[in-house]
Amino acid sequence: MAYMHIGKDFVPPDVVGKVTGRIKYSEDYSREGMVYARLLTSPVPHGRVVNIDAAEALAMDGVFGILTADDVYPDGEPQSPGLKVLTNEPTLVGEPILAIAAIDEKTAETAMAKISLTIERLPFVLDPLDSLEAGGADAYTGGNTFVFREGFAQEKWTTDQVASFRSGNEPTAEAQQSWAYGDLEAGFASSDFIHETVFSTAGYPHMSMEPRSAMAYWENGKCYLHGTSQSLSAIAEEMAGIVGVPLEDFVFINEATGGGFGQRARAGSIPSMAIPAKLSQKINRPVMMRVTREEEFTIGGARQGLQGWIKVGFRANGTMAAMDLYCISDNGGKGGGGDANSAAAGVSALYQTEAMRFRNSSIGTNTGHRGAQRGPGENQIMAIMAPIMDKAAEQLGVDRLEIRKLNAAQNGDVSGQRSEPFTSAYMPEALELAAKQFGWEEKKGRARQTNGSKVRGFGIGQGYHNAGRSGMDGIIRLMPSGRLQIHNGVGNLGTYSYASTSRAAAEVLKMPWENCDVITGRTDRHLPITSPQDGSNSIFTNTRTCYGAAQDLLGKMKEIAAMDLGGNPADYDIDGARIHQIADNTVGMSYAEVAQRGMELGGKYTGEAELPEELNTLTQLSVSRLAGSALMGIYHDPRHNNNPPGFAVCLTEIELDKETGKFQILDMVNIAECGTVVHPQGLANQLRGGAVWGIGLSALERHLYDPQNGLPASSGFWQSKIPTYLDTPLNIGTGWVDLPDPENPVGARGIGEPSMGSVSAALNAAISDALGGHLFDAAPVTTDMIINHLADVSSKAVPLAQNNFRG
Amino acid sequence: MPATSHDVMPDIELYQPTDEANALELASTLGSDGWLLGGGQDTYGWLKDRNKTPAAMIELTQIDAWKGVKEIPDGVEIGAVTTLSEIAKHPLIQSKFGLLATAASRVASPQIRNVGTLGGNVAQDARCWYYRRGLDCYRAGGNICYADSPEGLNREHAIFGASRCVAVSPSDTAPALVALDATMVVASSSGQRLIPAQDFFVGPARDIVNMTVLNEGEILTAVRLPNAWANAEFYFEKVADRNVWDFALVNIAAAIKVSGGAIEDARIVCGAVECTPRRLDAVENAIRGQQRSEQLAEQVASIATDGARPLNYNQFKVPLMQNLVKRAIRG
Amino acid sequence: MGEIVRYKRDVWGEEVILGVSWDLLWVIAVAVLVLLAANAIIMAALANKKMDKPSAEGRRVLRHETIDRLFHWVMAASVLALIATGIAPILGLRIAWLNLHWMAGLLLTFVVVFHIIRSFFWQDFKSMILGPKDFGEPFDSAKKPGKYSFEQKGMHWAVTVVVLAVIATGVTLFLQIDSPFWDRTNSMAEDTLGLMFLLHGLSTLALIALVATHIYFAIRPEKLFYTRSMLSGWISEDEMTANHDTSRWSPKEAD
Amino acid sequence: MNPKLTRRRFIKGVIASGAAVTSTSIWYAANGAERPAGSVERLIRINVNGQMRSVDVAPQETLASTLRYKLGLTGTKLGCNRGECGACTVLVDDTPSYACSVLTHSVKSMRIETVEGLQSANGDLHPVQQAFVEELSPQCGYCTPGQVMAAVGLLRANPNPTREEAQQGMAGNICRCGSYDSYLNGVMRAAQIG
Repeated sequence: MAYMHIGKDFVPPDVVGKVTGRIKYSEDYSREGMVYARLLTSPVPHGRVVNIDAAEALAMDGVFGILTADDVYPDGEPQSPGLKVLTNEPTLVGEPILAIAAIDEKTAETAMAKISLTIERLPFVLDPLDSLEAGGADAYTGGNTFVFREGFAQEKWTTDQVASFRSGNEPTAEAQQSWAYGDLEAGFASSDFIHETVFSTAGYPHMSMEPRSAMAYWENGKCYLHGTSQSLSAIAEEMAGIVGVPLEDFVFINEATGGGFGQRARAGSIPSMAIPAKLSQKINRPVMMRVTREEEFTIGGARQGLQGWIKVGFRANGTMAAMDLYCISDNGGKGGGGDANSAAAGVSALYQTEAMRFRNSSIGTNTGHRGAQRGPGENQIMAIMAPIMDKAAEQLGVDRLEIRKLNAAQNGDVSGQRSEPFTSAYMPEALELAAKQFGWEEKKGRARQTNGSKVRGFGIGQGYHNAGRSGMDGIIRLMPSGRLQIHNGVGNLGTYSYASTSRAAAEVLKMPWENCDVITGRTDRHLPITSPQDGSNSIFTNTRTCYGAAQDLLGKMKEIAAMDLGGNPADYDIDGARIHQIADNTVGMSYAEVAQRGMELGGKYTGEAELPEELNTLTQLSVSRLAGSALMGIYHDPRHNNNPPGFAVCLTEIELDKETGKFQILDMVNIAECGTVVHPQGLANQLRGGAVWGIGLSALERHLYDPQNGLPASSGFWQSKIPTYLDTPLNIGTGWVDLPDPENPVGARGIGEPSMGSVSAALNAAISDALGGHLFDAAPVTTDMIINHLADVSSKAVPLAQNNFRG
Repeated sequence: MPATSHDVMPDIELYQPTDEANALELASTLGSDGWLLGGGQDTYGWLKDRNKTPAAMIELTQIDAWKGVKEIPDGVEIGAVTTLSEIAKHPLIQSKFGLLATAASRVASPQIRNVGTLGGNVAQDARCWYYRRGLDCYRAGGNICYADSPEGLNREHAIFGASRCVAVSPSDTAPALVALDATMVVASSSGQRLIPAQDFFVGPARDIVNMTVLNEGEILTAVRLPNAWANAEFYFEKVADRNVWDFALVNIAAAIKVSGGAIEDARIVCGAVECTPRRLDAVENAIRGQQRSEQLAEQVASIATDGARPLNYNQFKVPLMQNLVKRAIRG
Repeated sequence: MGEIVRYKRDVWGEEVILGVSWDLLWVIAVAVLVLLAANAIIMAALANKKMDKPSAEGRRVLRHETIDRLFHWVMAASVLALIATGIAPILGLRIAWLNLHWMAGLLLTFVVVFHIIRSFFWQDFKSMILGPKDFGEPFDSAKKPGKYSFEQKGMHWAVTVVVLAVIATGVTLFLQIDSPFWDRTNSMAEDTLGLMFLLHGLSTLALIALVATHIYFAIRPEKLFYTRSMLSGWISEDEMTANHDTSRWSPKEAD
Repeated sequence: MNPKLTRRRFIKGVIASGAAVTSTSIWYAANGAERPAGSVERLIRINVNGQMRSVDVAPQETLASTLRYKLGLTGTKLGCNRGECGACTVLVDDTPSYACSVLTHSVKSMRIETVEGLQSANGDLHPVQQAFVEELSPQCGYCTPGQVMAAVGLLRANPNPTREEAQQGMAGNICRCGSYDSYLNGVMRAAQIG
């Protein structure tokens, strides 16, 4: 299909601001009389604040006030998991206890030292298995796990059960969560190769480049909050609730977000933004709270670590007959995270196993709070699975690419707990494209070839994420000037999907892009509700809303044209910013004229009547404030059917030096299967960025918590090991299958998360290949692990420990 | 119980002497209240965290006499506040002492090398994260080591020469200087002393608080590289987790003189395995007079780690160090 | 600065004891010097009134057996080594002191254990018992002691208490560092560890004071024969009768 | 007596008693020491983006702090404030440096360039900026000013780098979005635009 905008590159409106430094992140704002807040955070991994004596600090010159949990929660803190704004019951080191406002940061820090904090220390735990053990400490007051609708509870195994799992056996304790399909026993019985192992993957922090700083002030009863988010409109209502202000009196300003990766999607994952708002209200001055890197580490979220047991059976021809997965998920200090379930759904989707059982127990630890991080679950498990696939291929004598094609998801396939069909799926095509672009057939013979101390390794990886939602709203306006204003609440965090999804509206109206304005950046520009820009959903979800709103507008335009120029609306079409009769295109109106006419007519044309039912509260508010201002397209998106998958395939070649344990990535291609391509440059960026993240997961990144005292070691970039320019390939090849999905009006599905899983999988497989098929059953595989393996050194480290990941 | 996330520079005086005498006098007057400031890349973190609280900084980089590379009768003298970038790119260093040029080019990141100085790189403090977090460990004047214990995170720590503290020498240039048999020129208001690079560093057994033998009031002003090791066969390698920023898991600097096909003399030094750069005398002795070959490399590598005492999580440093020795000898 | 205890922050930022304030070293040094100087002045003043020194000639009686003399000097050497190695880093001397320190400490522990066992079974334990009536001794010049004078018993028991304290705390601290016999653990709570350091430091300070006093008296002219006896084993009969009550101490003749 | 121990204990004592060291004058008063003369003057003039700017700079102030909070040049970002990310990269006499880890006083006699100073007077983007737009190099954009300045510094020193040289030259800048490849494309394109 020939599109005007879809599949074409464009210059997103914010990119010039990014290269000139003019675009503003929350910390770049200032306000007359603004003061600075700093956080006093918990020194202990688990404790209870008994007393706060701030008298001396408050008596200092230049100190304006403090905010404590008692101010935020006058009726007591809610007994629920998740980060609090401030807390008196810290369950991890670094959790904010109070904020202090002063004339500058230095004074605030000095004042902080004068606050006397009395904390009762409580037992803490860093490894879920330690907590599961009878007599092990519980991370939370009231237990080590949270049961939905019931509250905190205690989950314990017998000492033997823990020891047995630790020594590599299938866990025997009953899991908190489980689902299954197919006949597992028959599957294994019919298998010719069965692989069974325990595995562990490390948790690690998001570490977005922009710390989650926020600035707030109050004016005429309204709270203005400059913050950071993955979606302005999805976060607004809940954030207003946390601040304690009616939605109509809350303005959230967020022109640009310095990275989200899952932990700025919902207000609940970033409640710290309420601190400057509350403090500003209390001391009646604008308050800037700059968040430091260490604080960003602590409250910025982290991927869940998984410890688990997996058993996979393959038939002689290479088809996966059965898969049994049991996970212990590290829920960290504040609960939260559903990585294990996504991991299971992911392997089910990618490998189309005939029978599957999934079991999981989620256990808290006094470590960084966990929540969704780019491909939560899927991207860890793919790094474990890919080398197992290669092992099966080797044992069964099947080509490594073929075994993946054999088990690949195709149109008509189903996956997951509910055996839900895909909206469309072209994994074999993606594998083929990747193999072709990479030159798999020509190169694969080089696998395990040595050159001095160096050895080649190849890896094939696949990534998956459920990548599309629906049920959101769209607002667009045709201005009397003839310009199209597309209101979009998707956050601006670097995917450019706030702009690329808006182009679906321009596409419908055949509107030149230079005549379009994307209205975003602050909620008082009146935005419709969007899904949080997480779960790789934006491109699917918000092209639907923008497309729908444009269709609504188009319908109204046709009605107006028919009204004024005669005939039926169906007799009209659009072209060149004009609406005209199909029969005689000289009879028509310019977009400006139709907009002006719409405004004269008012009512439903200007958003003053006949609004779609089920509009979200925020959308209703926005529409009510825009009503009468232009000819409006307003749309509520109905639910879509089936599961829109995002798929990616990566092929890579590495050269691993067996003497240093280091490897270089010689070649890498990362291919997307995400429906119709909407924005090629943006998609390429997702594929490249996902690759860098995949390298981090597979080789570098992990939480480090000192088991002795619960202190985080990886609180800065020094120990967090974000991949650098020199840890990543000189070129990352990209490509896409580009076949439309039927559930999206422009055929698009999401890609952000799968683009990482494909690489974490491929890289782990390549390392394993270079080492002659050795399976680490872990991620990351770090330099020291490779050296230890090659030198036959058995580390004393507990193999399943993920937080203190091999020291 | 104040536990705050400090992040901004607290009030500290700054002195910017432009002549040597003034700097030495300030260093002597201020004593331990004065913090010697080179490029500052190992300074501001300490100060922002308020984990070190000197009253004043004495900036040494405004003193031209302590900057630059110049030829001296017996070799080359490098001013202590010459930046690492300049050293890495300097034609004289590249042509005669390529070992140091390579080592300097592997430090941290380009921007840090642009500002960081040679003096700062060799005099930088331990990188044990417990210590950097500001914990009152032995090195900070306390009575405990958090890293050397069954559960301590000690993957990056020492396999040799530990004495209560198990921190390692973090420098990339220090092993190169020891391998090149450099002389450290140390000045104070009472005069100058010359210290062989090998003796410039001190381990925890002798001094658990400092990493060099510099006394209060003393300033490292220059490093002299003797011609004796100019244009030897050099080998430098750094193995770190990430190829930018990260400190070495193990690094190696070797200078080998070959004449008539046989190794006439050699100096081989490893960093990040001990609190000081570790000179591998036994290996040097074993290879003197031998042909440089794969066979020789294989034979002697294990000598390098005789007496190693790995901790729980750093056993990998033993084979890694052996492998690096092999590579250095193999050439 | 007048503090006795140094504090630090534990791993979670709570204040705990770090150890003794080494400023007390100077306090002890000054106090001991003043005391000993005062004693020296008094002794000098009294010297004129004193009788002639008993003769070292003539029959010799055995005061210390070889093994006990050996014990004494080994102990003395190890204590001096411990003090020297312990103080060196405090004075800022860069020497590798710790291994020497614990080796000397082990030696001290070993000989002290040996001495304790020997004193119970093979030595005249009673001769060292400090009874209530001994306290009259310094005030009654007619009263003479048995084998050991009041001062000697006092010094012995003071040293006993202090050395046992130093050893007990020292061994505890020894367990906190790596040694050829074990790898260290962080098993002791930081506040307990600090308390151990404090007690070790305090007992060290006391020991330094005692050692200084002991050495001072050992080299006092009127007591020098005791020092000689610790070297050679014997004192003369003259010296014995002048200073001891032979009904309470009847040593055998020296070889 | 080891003076280090004394001083340390003093600090601990001060903090423990709740009177943190807030200014050096208090420090010196407590220590009974005379403050040597010759500490830096606060009022200085610095050359930022070709303009001489008068500014009151505390002795310990970092360049990033002066730029952002005194001169309002918020294009220079603080990603870590520890020299571990590169978001604050500026040019000091053409040399890329971390503004968070350089004292303003240390560079007061040098030319300081920030991302705000690159556009020409007529509003044209600098070739690096133009190339970054064309290649859509930035993602979230937070590291972009640092990447731009590192690239400008790199190209001034080496106007026609190989891709490997560009990668080495840019290595001191982290991009959490992982846009390295796109930035390198931008650098190579900028070298062509010249």
